[in-house]
Amino acid sequence: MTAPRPDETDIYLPRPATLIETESLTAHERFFRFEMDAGVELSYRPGQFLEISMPGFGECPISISSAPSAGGDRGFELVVRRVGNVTRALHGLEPGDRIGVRGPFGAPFPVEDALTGHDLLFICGGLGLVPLRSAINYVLNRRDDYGEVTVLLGARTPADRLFTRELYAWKLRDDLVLEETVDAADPSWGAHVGVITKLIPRLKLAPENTRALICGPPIMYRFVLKELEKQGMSAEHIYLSLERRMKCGVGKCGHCQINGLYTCRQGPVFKYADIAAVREAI
Amino acid sequence: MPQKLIDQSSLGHWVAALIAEHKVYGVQAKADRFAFDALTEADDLRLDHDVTILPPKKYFHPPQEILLQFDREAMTFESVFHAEPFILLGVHPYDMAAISQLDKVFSMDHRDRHYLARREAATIVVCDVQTASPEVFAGCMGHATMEGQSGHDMLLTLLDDGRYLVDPVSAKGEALMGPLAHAPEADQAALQARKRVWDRNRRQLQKNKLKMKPSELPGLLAGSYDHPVWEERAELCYSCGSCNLVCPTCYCFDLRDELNWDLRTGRRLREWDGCMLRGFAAVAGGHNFRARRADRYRHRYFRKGKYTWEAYGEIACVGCGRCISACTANIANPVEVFNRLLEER
Amino acid sequence: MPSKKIDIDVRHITRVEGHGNILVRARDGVIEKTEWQVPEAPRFFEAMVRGCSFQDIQTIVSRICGICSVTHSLAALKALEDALGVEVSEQTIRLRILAHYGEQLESHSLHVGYLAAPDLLGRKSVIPLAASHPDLVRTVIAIHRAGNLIMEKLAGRKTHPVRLIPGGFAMLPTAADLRALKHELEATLPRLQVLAEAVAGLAGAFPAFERDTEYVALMKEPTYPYYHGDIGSSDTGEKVPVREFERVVNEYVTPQSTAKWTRWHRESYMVGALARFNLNGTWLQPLAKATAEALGLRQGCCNPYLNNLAQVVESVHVVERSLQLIDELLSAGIRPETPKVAPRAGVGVGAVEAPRGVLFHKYELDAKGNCLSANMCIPTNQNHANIQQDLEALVPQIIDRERDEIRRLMEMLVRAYDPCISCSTHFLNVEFV
Amino acid sequence: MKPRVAIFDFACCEGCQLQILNMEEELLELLSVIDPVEWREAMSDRSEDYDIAIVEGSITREQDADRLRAIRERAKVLIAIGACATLGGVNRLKNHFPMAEVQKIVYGDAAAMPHLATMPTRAIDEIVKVDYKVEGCPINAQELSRVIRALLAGSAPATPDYPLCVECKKGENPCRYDYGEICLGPLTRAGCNAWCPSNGFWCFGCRGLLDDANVEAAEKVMEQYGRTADELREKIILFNTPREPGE
Ligand SMILES: Cc1cc2nc3c(=O)[nH]c(=O)nc-3n(C[C@H](O)[C@H](O)[C@H](O)COP(=O)(O)OP(=O)(O)OC[C@H]3O[C@@H](n4cnc5c(N)ncnc54)[C@H](O)[C@@H]3O)c2cc1C
Ligand code: SF4
Ligand code: SF4
Ligand code: SF4
Repeated sequence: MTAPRPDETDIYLPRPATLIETESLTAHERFFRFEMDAGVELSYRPGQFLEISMPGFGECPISISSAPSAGGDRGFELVVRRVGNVTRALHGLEPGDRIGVRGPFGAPFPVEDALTGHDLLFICGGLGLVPLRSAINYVLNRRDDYGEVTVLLGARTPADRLFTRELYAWKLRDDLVLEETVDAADPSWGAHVGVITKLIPRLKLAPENTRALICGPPIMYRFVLKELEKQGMSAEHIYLSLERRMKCGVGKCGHCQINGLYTCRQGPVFKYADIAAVREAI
Repeated sequence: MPQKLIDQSSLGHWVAALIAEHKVYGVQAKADRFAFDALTEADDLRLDHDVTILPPKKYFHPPQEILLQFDREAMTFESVFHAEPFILLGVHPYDMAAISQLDKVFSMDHRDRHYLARREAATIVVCDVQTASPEVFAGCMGHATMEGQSGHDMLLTLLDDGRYLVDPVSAKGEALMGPLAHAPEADQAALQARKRVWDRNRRQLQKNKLKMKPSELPGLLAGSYDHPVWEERAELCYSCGSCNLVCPTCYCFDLRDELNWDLRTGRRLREWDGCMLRGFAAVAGGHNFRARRADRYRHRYFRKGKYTWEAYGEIACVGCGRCISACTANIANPVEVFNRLLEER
Repeated sequence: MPSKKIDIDVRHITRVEGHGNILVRARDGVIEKTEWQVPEAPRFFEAMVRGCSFQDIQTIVSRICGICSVTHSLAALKALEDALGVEVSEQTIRLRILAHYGEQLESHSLHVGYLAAPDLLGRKSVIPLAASHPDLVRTVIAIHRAGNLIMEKLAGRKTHPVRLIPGGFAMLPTAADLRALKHELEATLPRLQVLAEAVAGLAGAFPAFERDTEYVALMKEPTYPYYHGDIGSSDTGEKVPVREFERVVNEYVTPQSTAKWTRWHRESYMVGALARFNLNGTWLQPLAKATAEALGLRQGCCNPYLNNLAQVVESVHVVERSLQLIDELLSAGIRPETPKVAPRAGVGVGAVEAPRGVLFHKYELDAKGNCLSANMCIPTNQNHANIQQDLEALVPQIIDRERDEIRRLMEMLVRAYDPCISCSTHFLNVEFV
Repeated sequence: MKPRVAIFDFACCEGCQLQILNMEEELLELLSVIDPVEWREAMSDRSEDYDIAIVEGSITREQDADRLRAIRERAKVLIAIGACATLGGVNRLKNHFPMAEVQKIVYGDAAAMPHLATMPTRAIDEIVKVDYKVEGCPINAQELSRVIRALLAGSAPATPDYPLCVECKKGENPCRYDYGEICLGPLTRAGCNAWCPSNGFWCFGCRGLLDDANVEAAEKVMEQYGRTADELREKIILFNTPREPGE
């Protein structure tokens, strides 16, 4: 152990950022674009998260939804579901308002190494699209580095779909396959109805060359993984982003442990092979 | 460094001199138990204590502390560090071992300046155990003495002849030696006498007997995830977290904000938390990743015997026995659980 | 000329503890009705404690009243110890008395400073006083805090004590606690002088109303007792042992009344600070005596409005006595004691002086120490008949004044008694006109 | 504009309101951010126009239930303070007896008079919707202060959902079980900083039992201390008499 250096950063000290743009996506979810103060850059990777401070209300981990650009970024995008104190306060912000930011934290999707050159299958349940959108856009920005790109998307109802304009744009691309399903449709719904797992067998997967990236509600993983295994995919080629209760974001507070693993440090993105035997993981 | 031999009355004078010049915390009686508290009278120091209700970790990782102050209009945050130097008198070797574990936790990777500032400000005087507590098993865990351990600044040992061997082991420890300049130096006989105290403590601090080497625990637990003991014992568990909170190696915490009356400025607090508490792993939407008492009960033992080993190379139990007496349901004894796993492997 | 009609109907008089109503109906100067009513919801404590263990009784009955919870606990403990044949140590008695002084100081300063002072200064509450008389308000707060601090250090908290248990204390104060208290109380004496001077300056605001009254309080010469003593009356020299309190209070239910009333030698009697002062004033501490003189308060006073002055005098007295007690305790040293109380069957009575007057508790226990029956007779109940008598005497003297003024003087009179209506273990519920 | 706050009381000892006055100097700070418009114990002002109603006490008569409903109608936010309001308090002990008997015990022969009618004690949320609760008998002024500051800032104050032992341990108290006493700490909602055990006395549960209080475990554990499940239940009912008889 060595003494703290006066110039060493305080890992709990947020840095201010300003809200540039915000938009309601659904009844409960809102989109935000923030910018760090001039001179401050975040260098983040897809799949990482930030600890967002609303002082007086608290702090909570939120995934970065934007794709990083080549250098560092001042700006970043979030999507926040209103569930409690911090998230409710965030929903009350207007452009020009400020927040505190710590991070980025956590292990990203290996978009730069393990994923390059492969077919990519993104499986997003509900809010799971939020971190995966960062990876999807990252890939689309470097489309030639990857093989086939398929995005499976599940939502509870059509009204719960996030980023509808962006989804429409993806739909129009011929270098990306987007398949959507909802649990409960309304009369205007033209795509699939039912659980997201049902979409998997319909894909013409090349299991050897495919890499899957998954994020969704806790109950989704087990069924999706079973289906992917059935399709012959190896646990080595599946990446999951997991959510846990989290306070510090830096591997101290203990809340996010999955058995012995810290979601904030070894995760939130895990290779399935690394956690297949970890009992609390899935 | 000079090791000195002093009698009880010189010890008293020395402590009085320390109190006069420094902020000193020492073990004192609390009702019919013991606790670390600010020391104002040398006579109040109880080096003969068996165990303190809370471990000395409270001086490095307090039950509640302010991490930051903020102003939500200006959106400014200011770190609050506590760096006032202090002396901690009477830490037992097993508690020192636990502090060394916390040192690892808070200095690996993301370094925690709040912890480190308090730690840096401390001069730790360890005292060899004079009275074994009813539940202690530090002897089984390898933490009955300071042999092979470090992190402290000075070691006091009461020898059988009633004198104390004062052994400064760091520059900070040596700085406390001033008033003892004229005390006689410890000779070989005294060091031998200390060895005897250590040998005796290794044998005596085994009120509960662990039937295996601590290093076998990770392997034992690896095969015990589905053992019936978790369900059986957790039936009586209150999920009260007492076993977490009194543990010298537990460090989990919560963060919380509080506003001042101006509703603009406030502070971010860090508070002890515990993995045995029901909401510890609950997330928005109501999902709880360890919803059942048995899930949480098992998690604690796995953290003690396996997970912390994997992350830091340490068994997160030093054998202080505090959780055993703190558990009102009498189900938190790690030795009982580990021995049973061994027997029913 | 239309006939002058006065209808006063104060539903829930404010700045008192609990709910009370004042009702006056007069036609052309003829008073048809003057009534003091209590619509407080009854709580039935005597029923609630039945079957409860002697160990839990003080926990329950301290909840009779938030403002005199230490007093209720002490009355209960004395009664229970009487029933169980337990003698407590001298140290316990000293510490209990000290805790009890804390409550007197807290309650009196609350009453004089927060509840009555607005009347004297023509305000509706203490809140505007914070702006108009900030120094006075801060002085009152500091005095009030000192009273609370005594209770916190001795009884464990400001309200509903937890350290006061049968046989002694669940936890004792440390010498450091007592020294800190001493420090605070020494600073309180000059603050009380400031308060006394302020009150003296407002003496003109107290109405000059007198009615010959029987005063009742605990007496134990040569002391000014709150914890010890027999029951004495200003009407006779007789001293009635506490065990025979039922002979004094003579509780009765009147058809027109809202509560069980009490009477001894006359239609009604008064308990509280003024009663204690009239009976025991000779034994006040020197500064308290000087304060009484400065306030112009003399023994034999029968103006109920001046109960507030007696409260100020008593505040000084309890601080002086507390300082002495603390010195005695510190020089004797606090001895660790573990109360050990064994259950047995018996009946016991306990009496102490609440800030508002003498309080009686009586319990009958079975062999296991569980409560078979209970009776509590609280000071405000003992004062109700007297409030009624005072109002009946007051109204004819002021009936020619403006309606609001009549109302104000009546409210102020009731408030002077510092009634503690939520203590209403006995109160009945009435239909209103 | 400062929120208009009114404070009301029903059957109780008014000790919780007293805790507001006991805030001492901090009371002045409270008054700088709220506008008290009615508070019978401390003020003569009255108002029917308020944003926040703070309600103390339990409901024991039909006319009080009506008054409470009227308060609820007018208030945007209703905060129940103290065990009487949140649980029924000690007042609920009387629910163990038939009401006629309760009246008889206290009033004797007069008990039959119609104006003595009383009904089983109920907590505030058994009559109207309660937005926030500040538990305890009495409440802890620090907690009320925190709740009010959070509310004024727009945050939803939460009560801990873990047992009192957490705070008791943080306070480094010797455990009451070490002295053979029955402490309700393991079953009781924290939030008071283990007020009673910190003063050498057992917890009697005035903050209410936890949603997942392991009462069955406690009943079994009693044996280890030479006590009985009945003794435990006698302690529990002091403040936690079940809402419906036999519940
Ligand atoms: C790595 C990671 C990434 C996340 N990304 C997003 C995202 O992009 N968008 C989004 O809307 N949400 C995201 N979340 C979830 C988000 O952190 C929680 O919804 C948020 O903490 C709730 O905070 P609150 O103050 O509004 O709610 P609170 O008022 O604190 O509590 C409401 C509920 O949330 C639970 N909760 C409290 N703290 C946490 C926590 N730290 N983590 C999870 N649950 C908690 C409580 O148990 C309670 O049930 C992410 C969580 C993690 C761990
Ligand atoms: S697990 Fe128990 S015995 Fe081991 S260090 Fe923690 S409190 Fe002490
Ligand atoms: S101390 Fe005992 S009852 Fe409490 S959480 Fe730990 S194991 Fe469970
Ligand atoms: S005294 Fe009560 S609250 Fe404290 S630890 Fe023991 S059981 Fe829990």
